[in-house]
Amino acid sequence: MSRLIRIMIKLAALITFSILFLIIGYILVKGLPNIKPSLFALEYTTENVSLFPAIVTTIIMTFLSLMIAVPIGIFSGFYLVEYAKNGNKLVNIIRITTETLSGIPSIVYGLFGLLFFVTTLGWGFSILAGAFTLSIMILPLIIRSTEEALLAVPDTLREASFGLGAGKLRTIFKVVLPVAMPGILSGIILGIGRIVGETAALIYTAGTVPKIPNSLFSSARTLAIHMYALSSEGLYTNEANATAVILLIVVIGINGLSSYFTKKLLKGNYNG
Amino acid sequence: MDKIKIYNMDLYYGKFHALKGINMNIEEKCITSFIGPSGSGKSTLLKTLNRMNDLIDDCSITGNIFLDGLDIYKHIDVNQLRKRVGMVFQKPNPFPMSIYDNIAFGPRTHGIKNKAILDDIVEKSLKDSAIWDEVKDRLKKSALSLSGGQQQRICIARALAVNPEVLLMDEPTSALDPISTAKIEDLVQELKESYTIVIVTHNMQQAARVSDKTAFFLSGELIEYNDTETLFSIPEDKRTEDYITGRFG
Amino acid sequence: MDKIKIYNMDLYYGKFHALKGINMNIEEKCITSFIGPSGSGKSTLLKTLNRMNDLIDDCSITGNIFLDGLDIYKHIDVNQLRKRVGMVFQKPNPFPMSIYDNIAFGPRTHGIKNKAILDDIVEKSLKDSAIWDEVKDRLKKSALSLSGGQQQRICIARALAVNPEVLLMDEPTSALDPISTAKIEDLVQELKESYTIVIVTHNMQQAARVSDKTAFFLSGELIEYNDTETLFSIPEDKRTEDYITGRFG
Amino acid sequence: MKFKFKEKFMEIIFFISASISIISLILICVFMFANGIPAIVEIGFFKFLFGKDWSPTNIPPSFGIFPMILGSLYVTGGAILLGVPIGILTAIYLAKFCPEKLYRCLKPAINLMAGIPSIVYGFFGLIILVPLTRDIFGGTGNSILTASILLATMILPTIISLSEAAIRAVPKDYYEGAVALGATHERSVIFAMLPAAKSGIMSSIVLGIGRAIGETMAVVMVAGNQARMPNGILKGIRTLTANIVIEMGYAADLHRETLIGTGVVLFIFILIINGIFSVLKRKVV
Amino acid sequence: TGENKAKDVSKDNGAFDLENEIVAVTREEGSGTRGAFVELFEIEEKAQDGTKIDKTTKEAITQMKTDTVLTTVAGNEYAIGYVSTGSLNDTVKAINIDGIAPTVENIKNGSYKIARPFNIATKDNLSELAKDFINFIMSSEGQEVVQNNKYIAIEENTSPYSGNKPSGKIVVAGSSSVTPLMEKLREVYLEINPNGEIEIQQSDSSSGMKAAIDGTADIGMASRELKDSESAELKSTAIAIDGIAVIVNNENAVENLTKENIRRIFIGEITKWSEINK
Ligand SMILES: Nc1ncnc2c1ncn2[C@@H]1O[C@H](COP(=O)(O)OP(=O)(O)OP(=O)(O)O)[C@@H](O)[C@H]1O
Ligand SMILES: Nc1ncnc2c1ncn2[C@@H]1O[C@H](COP(=O)(O)OP(=O)(O)OP(=O)(O)O)[C@@H](O)[C@H]1O
Ligand SMILES: [Mg+2]
Ligand SMILES: [Mg+2]
Ligand SMILES: O=P([O-])([O-])[O-]
Repeated sequence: MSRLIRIMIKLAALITFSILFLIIGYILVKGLPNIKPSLFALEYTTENVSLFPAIVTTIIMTFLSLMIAVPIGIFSGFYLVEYAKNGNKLVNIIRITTETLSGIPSIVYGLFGLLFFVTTLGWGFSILAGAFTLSIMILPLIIRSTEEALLAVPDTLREASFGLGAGKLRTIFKVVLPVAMPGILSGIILGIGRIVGETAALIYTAGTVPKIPNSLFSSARTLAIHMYALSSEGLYTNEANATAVILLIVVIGINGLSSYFTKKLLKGNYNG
Repeated sequence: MDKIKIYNMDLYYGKFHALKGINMNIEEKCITSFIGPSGSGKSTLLKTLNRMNDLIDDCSITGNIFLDGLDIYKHIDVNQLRKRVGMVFQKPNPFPMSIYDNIAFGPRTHGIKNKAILDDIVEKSLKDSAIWDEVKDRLKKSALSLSGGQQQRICIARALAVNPEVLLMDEPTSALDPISTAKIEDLVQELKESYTIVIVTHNMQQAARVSDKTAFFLSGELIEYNDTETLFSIPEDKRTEDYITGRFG
Repeated sequence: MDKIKIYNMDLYYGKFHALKGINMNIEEKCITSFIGPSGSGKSTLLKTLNRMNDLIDDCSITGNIFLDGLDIYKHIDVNQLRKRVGMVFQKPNPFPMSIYDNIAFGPRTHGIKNKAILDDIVEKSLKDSAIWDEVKDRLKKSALSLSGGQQQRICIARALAVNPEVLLMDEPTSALDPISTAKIEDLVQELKESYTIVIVTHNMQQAARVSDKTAFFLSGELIEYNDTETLFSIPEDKRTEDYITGRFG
Repeated sequence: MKFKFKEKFMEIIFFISASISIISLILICVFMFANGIPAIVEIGFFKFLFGKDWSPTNIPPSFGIFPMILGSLYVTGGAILLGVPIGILTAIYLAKFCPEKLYRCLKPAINLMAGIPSIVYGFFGLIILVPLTRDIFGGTGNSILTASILLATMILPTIISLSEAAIRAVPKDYYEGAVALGATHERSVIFAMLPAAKSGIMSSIVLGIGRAIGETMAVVMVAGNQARMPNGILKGIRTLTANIVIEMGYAADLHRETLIGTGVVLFIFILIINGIFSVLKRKVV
Repeated sequence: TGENKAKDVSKDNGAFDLENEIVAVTREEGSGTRGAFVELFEIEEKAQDGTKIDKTTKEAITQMKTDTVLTTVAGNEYAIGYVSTGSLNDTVKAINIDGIAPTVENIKNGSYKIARPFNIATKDNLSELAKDFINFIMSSEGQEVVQNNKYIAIEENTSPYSGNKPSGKIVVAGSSSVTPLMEKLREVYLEINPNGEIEIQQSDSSSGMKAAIDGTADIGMASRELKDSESAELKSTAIAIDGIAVIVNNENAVENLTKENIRRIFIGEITKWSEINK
């Protein structure tokens, strides 16, 4: 029995990581030979098909979206778990709605963003419209992972804190949050994944201009859109493959940075 | 003088009637102990005194509890209440942070930031709870690496660090050895000078040793409440007598 | 006859020397109690007997422990060891499942699937741990909804359900009221007929009451180990005497 | 006083955050429903939902999405069947079986997996998986099976990350309790810790299913996208989301609205799945 | 014509097997490429009463982009599909139709008939820069760019560009098929007129038209004819012709198919390569 369990667990892990390394291998084999200096030119032309502006945009887009979605998402999680009474109908409605929305294809978010941010609010195709749309898209993910992480914190810790006369706020920020942070972080990382990999929602909101943006109201394209745009007519397949490699590196970088910052943040919290 | 008055209190967990028509007054600067078999509602009543039951969703309460004449459910801010009415729990529950930060948590909560003052409070609280010598060299280590008994004493130190008026202790020594227990008992006696103390205990010797008044609970009812000496020597109720003489069950 | 032999054992948590040169034999079908102040290493030694310390990363052990003459680190499969040497913990830790499933967990682990047999085991174990009457109507309810004392008795029942040869108990009654405690103590006496029992306790009365042999620990050392009567009446070591007479500190 | 003000103030901030979340979620819903419902009404509820012919550009057009409803069911079902067990087992591996050193490599790898864009998965599927399944199982390769495998791969990071976090959050008391009963490491983890992590694992599955249903860019490349009734897992199929993304770019007027109406159907679809899950969750206490 | 030179070897060694089913790869309903393809091959049946039915077999694999059609056909020996001639590359083989190759000359001289226009659409009150840019596109310089990129120039107006190089900024948005050409046009134009700023938003034909209608874009791009609702508000101009090539896998020996064969393959009447020419 135990052997069977162990074999199954190891087999599953083996499958997961084989597929993963197969994908990474595929990306590298296809992409590495096509990486050349001209891809990193400051300005995009149809000759060099530079992906440099897209790198800059990806980083800006990710952090802007996280800056909007992470606080709102975590705070919403706080509200749902720590403030709203359990069995509260509203909480259940929100929970079900967030989970349901996580299954709506991103193109629907894109069309919504187009109608609301781009047209109604008059922001035009812009990084800002893109970031807001993406934020709405990843909110459910962050809210849910925050909720789960908070629920997993033992109540004895809350009791201890309340018992010392600490208010809710202090209890949440100083006791509960540090314990819950790893869980929240994994939600954030999944969110980053969606931001970095998103295409459909951004085409309709941030646009596809291959330039380094000079304001939040400029249109610009992320690496994923760059790749999509390059590949779609079958004209720049090699460059698209090279972009995938750079995309991987950027994802690793952004993930690393967010883990680093979360750890920093936590350290600060313990001594508060 | 009565520090706390409980008036006609009923408590339900959902439909389960956990406390039934409790009326009792708890005297100021005096040690009151709650005794009774497991499940009789001692912890529940204790928690009600600083409204820790608020945290349990399906817990509903009727009746009134007064602290210094003010209804704790109506006239006192709950955080202020809990600052004034501190608590030590049955299971040790140190925060997952360093020993120092555990003790400093309360004072910091109430606005003390000065490092020197905090250091003093931490040292004093740890000494008072008879654990200073064991941990003084590893104040920066996580409190979770300590043994059960040590953890519980950290929790007592943590409660003392906010200088409460009333101290609620739910079997605070159930995880301690006799020596630490004796120290805590001594400490409790000392604290009596300036604090009102309510202590839940299974150890009738302990109740007899430390407390001035004792309340005996059974199935959610307050069966008998009297001076400790009287209760243990000439109990009025047959059930109390049976319980304290071990003839019970 | 000796069930367990501990030979020249040292245990370190990282660099902290938690147990120092322990040599002792634990007799079969006999109750041995470990006493000593908090942090003296009682729980640590107890855990070593069924290799629960394996779970702690930086814990390293030298010396040997034999169960029925076989080295538990070399000649016995660790899961078989733990089946044979059961354990009840200091903090109640029922699984987050129904009361029934908690008790049935062990038997199921060891291959019992028949519902009728399981039912019998569950009922018998719960009765033996003096909690059957309180929970018989809610066996399908979560064990977490019980009070601390009730939870601990569930854990005792859970340990009994696998029919171990040796039963290690780490302050099993520290969360129980005197009546339940008395029941458990009686039970322990009964179990002695067929099991070897090691019990950690802070309650010297308990140690004196239930155990045949008592070991006194201090700062990781085994100070004195003798028949309970002898140890409590004519302790050989000054430190033991100081401790049991409460003069310690 | 200042203290109370801060408490109240932050509570209001939290409430506003929750409200912003709710409002934006409601806005999306309103947007979908306002655009989608009229089309569904115009076509006729039953004709839309249970019509088997999807020919939006014919004159007169025909808007039946039943094949796509089945398509989504099949592909998502396949992805769940493959992805959920592998995901949970891998999460268990990472949380409880993986050596510390290896973990430090594997964890970022999983995070990376979550960061690979759908279109990269799509190309991987089209170039590697499609020929592979064609050679092994036959058929064209652009099939329900391939789409399920690809989707299963894509939901792995969601399920693994969230389940792993849930398993790690389980207090070690449970594990110790089981081990002390003679249970092996494996048994203790599966039978004592998993139940304690149930809630977190369930929600990882729900989010994974959401991802599977909502995923488009990759599925579109490998599923074949035939808008007809499914006829075998080695044949292609079109999912609801694929239908939206494939045609949205060219659709106008009623056609466009039916596509958003398809989104509404998806929404209700997932709502039902979530409903089933929350009932399950309550039952399995 | 339409003869098969395929090696008829046994199925076992993985060589081309004529008995294998044909895998037809089509584009999505409403794609400009598909619209032109089904119309020109008479796969779409138009009746007098105004009904119009696209009879493309429901078994055809639908891909939503040119590149995935190319990849699918390149990865499947038995596949057949169609793409814009501008996107052809050597991973697949373009076949002759009724003996005529899909070359620029053949499209231009009208012997190869399978082509569709690239359109731009605008509202009435255009900015100076937009007007000037359109003038450039339609000028001989602009049309030369079209031709240099494997598309076919619009014959009419070929007078040279003579603008006043206005400054400003315009947005061009729409079809991804038109975008690569538009990017080239933009680059050449900006060399002539460095004062201007042109942003190209690549999405799809419908979004382009929508953007042009509500003013988010100055010029919309479409790879199809405008819908009635769109042409009510926009004026469209063809800026280039794009040929459509029928493609098969490089392993496939077929070099030439009749128009009728292709029609029957795509409506599902011919399902095996061996059935061709029967
Ligand atoms: N959160 C809860 N929900 C439902 N029932 C509860 C809850 N907490 C306690 N109870 C029940 O209320 C009764 C009283 O519990 P309480 O913890 O007050 O007992 P106690 O006297 O402190 O017992 P012990 O000595 O075992 O700690 C018990 O029957 C218990 O099962
Ligand atoms: N996991 C651990 N890592 C490091 N040190 C530990 C660990 N567990 C226990 N210790 C230390 O080892 C010593 C002995 O601990 P142990 O838990 O055995 O004491 P004990 O006699 O059972 O005390 P108590 O009566 O308080 O339970 C203590 O000083 C404790 O701080
Ligand atoms: Mg209690
Ligand atoms: Mg101990
Ligand atoms: O088929 P199109 O992408 O050219 O419209």
